[in-house]
Order: sequence, then C-alpha cells, then structure tokens
Amino acid sequence: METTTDAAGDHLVQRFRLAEAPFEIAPLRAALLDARAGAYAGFEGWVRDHNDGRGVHGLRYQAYAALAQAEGERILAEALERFAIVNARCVHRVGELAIGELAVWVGVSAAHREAAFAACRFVIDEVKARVPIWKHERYADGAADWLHPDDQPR
Amino acid sequence: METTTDAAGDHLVQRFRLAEAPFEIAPLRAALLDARAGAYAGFEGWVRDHNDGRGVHGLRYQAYAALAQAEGERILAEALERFAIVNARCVHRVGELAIGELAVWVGVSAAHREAAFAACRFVIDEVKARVPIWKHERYADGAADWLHPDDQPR
Amino acid sequence: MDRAATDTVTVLYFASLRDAAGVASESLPAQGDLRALYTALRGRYGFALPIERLRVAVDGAFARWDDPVRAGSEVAFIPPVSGG
Amino acid sequence: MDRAATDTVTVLYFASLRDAAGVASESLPAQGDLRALYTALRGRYGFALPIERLRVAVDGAFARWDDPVRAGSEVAFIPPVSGG
Repeated sequence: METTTDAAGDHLVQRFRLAEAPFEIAPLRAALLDARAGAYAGFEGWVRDHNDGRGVHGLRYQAYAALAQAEGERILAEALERFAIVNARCVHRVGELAIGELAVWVGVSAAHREAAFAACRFVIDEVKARVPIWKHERYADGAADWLHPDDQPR
Repeated sequence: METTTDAAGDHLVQRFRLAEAPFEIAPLRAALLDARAGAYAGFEGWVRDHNDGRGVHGLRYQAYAALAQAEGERILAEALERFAIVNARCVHRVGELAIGELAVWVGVSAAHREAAFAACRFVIDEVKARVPIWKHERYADGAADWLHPDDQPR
Repeated sequence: MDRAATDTVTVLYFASLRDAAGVASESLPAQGDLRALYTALRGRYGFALPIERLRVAVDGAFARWDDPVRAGSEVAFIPPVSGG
Repeated sequence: MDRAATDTVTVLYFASLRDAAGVASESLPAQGDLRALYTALRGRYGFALPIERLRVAVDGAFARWDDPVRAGSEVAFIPPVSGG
C-alpha cells in the first residue's frame, strides 16, 4: 500500500483504504503474513439480497473520503495500541455494489488467536460506527433509501 | 468437497477435512459465499518461528484420522446448531510444516457479524481442544518434542 | 468550492442531506456558529435529520457545534453513518 | 493389524506414546478393561502420561476406561491433543 506522511514528517503505513472498484483479498492477507504471527482473523462484509426483511437489488456507498481515511487510520492505530497484535488492515468499498460483492474487509495478524479475534471485531465495529460512509439501498419494490441508523452518533 | 453418508443413509456435506499437503483458501472461502450471508469471519493458524520463547524450526502434525474427521464434523455440526450462521468449514494440515505455513483454516458465513465471529471462535477453540491431532515441534537448539498441553482432556 | 474567498464557507452535503439540498457542496456566507448554520440550512432544504443525530466536521476533522463558522473553511455535516 | 483374530485387540499409539512404544500399532490379547490394558502397557513401555491425562477410543469413537477390551476391536489411547 501507499504511505502517508504525518504532521511530524514521519512516514506512516496506510492501513485503511477506500476502494472505488472491487479489490483482491489475497495480496492484502499476504501483507499480514509474519513469522512472529501464529494467528490471523479476518472479516468480510458482503452485500446481502435482503435487509430487515426487504429484498435488496443493489447498493451504493458514499464516503466523505478525507475524513473517512483519517478516521479509518485512527481506528487501526487504536487497534494496534489496545491489542497484542502484529498488524491490521481494512479496506472499504465505495460506489455501486451488486449482491454478493465484497463491501468491507478487515485482516488482523497476532501471536495468539484471542487478540486477533478481539482486534478484528473492534475494527469492524468501530468502522461501522465512526467512519463517514453511507449506504444507499435499492429495494426489490423499486424504492431506494439512505441508511441512517438510529443509534448514531454515539 | 466430498460427501459422506450417515447411519441413516443421508448424504452429508463434509465440512471438516484433514489435508496432507498445502491447500488453497480461495476455493474454500468461495464455497461459503451466499446471497443470504452478509458476514464472513475467518481464522488461520500459521506456524510461528517461536513457542513459549523457544525458537521453532518446523513442526509436524500427526492425527488419528478416523476420529479426527468424525470429531471435526461434530464440532462444525454443533456450530451450525448453536449459532445463527449460514455455513462453516474447517481444514487442518497434517504432516511436515515449515515456518509460515498454514496449519489450520476456519471459515464461517452468516447473516450478521456477531454470529459469524462467535461461531468461528467456537470452531477453532473446540478443534484445538477436542480433535485428535498432535503437534511435534523441532527447536532451534536441536531438541524436538510432542506437545501435550496440561489442560487436556477437559 | 470557493476556498479562496475570505468571507465564505464551503459546505459539504452527504447522503440524505445531499439529496435534499440537491448539491454536493456550496459556498455560503461565513457567519454565526456551526449550529446556527445547520439550523438555517435545515430550514432552507427541509433536512429530515435533527441536529442531535448529526456530527459536524471542519476541514476534515470533527468539530463542536458551538465553534464559529470560519471564513475559508470547509464544513461537513455528518449524518448517522452506515458503512460496513 | 490383525482385525480378523477373534481373541486379540489392535492397539493404536499416537504422538509421545508412539515414540515410547516404538510402533504405531500392535495386536495384543483381548482381556480385562481398557484401564487395565493401558496400565499394563504403561508398565511395559514407560509411557510418561498418567491415565488421568488420556482419553480412550474404541473403533473410532470415544469410550470409557471401564469398558471391557472387546476381541476384534481397535483401541486408541488419546494423549492431550495439540492441533490448531
């Protein structure tokens, strides 16, 4: 992945990325392989054919890209601080997605499985709660809507 | 994957498998893709270069294949009963493995992430606790040993 | 976006706010605080979301509703997110 | 393995038990219960693991130590497992 530079001029690895087109998981997972790591936990969010009992034909994600990137990086940095993990990455799609397409991917490597699972769960929970990305669903009945869940902001 | 036949003659999907050679994750993951599933949780166990502070050069897994297969299938059937998941699979390597090789893979698809994570964790925990597979480690200092953890059997 | 102007603020709209406003962004006079700005725009465009359900960001970082609207800045109203 | 014999049992060894026994399996007279069988073999081969740390399986299914050793069956002693 590319690198960014922080205010102090240090080169930082880019751990969070917005993808405008379908992306491959294999190279992302491969970048997490490490001789120190005995455990890898991964999460993928896929576009389902229904939501709350309503048929879904497709969807679109819109992001406030600058803030989404910054907030995503913050979440992955927090995961690395909080959990005994080796590495973590997340990629989130934006744009039009069809049923069955990959919407979000999280990968975490760690010495032990406990931390790998906990950090992976933390990252996807925080991304869903904090990163400025919005889902627009098109329904089987012809309707379409932006999803603005009730429990936000927190 | 192949199918097995239970006592009543029903054809059952084989969800657990022992692999004598390196295996590809991509087709296993692809088999879990489902339009009903919005979430996928995966776990991989890799061979680390150390264990309890000791340098590890490589390892070998030995299995009681007949019972390992039966017990592995039981664990995946239990996961499908206990959690609201769509599908689950597990493959465990046997034989010689080098540092960084994949030792075990678990994949779970579900409508929601909560169940996907919980079931994935359940499967790897139960496989490690119950399936008759033994690890033989070769250490940097030339020693080698079978691992028989203290907290077994439970 | 007119970031060069010293007396205006650029406002970004997302999701249902963008649909209601009919534009992705616009340049507006910089005056009052962020709360007053959203309240005025909600009145103009009929945004469904009350301010309690939004967050607000200025120049790409989260901000407080009491912060003044700074001329030359970029303000984004953040509806409840639904990524993942 | 001599599964056809009606008066013998096939015993399978794994991991440290296999190393200590020097064989993966052997055919032995079928007598007593599974507990007595392991105790006798532990005496013969010097297995480090006490019976409390093992499980036992007969014909591919977990069994009880009090079960009799059935002629023609396949007995496996299961040391603490370490897969994953």
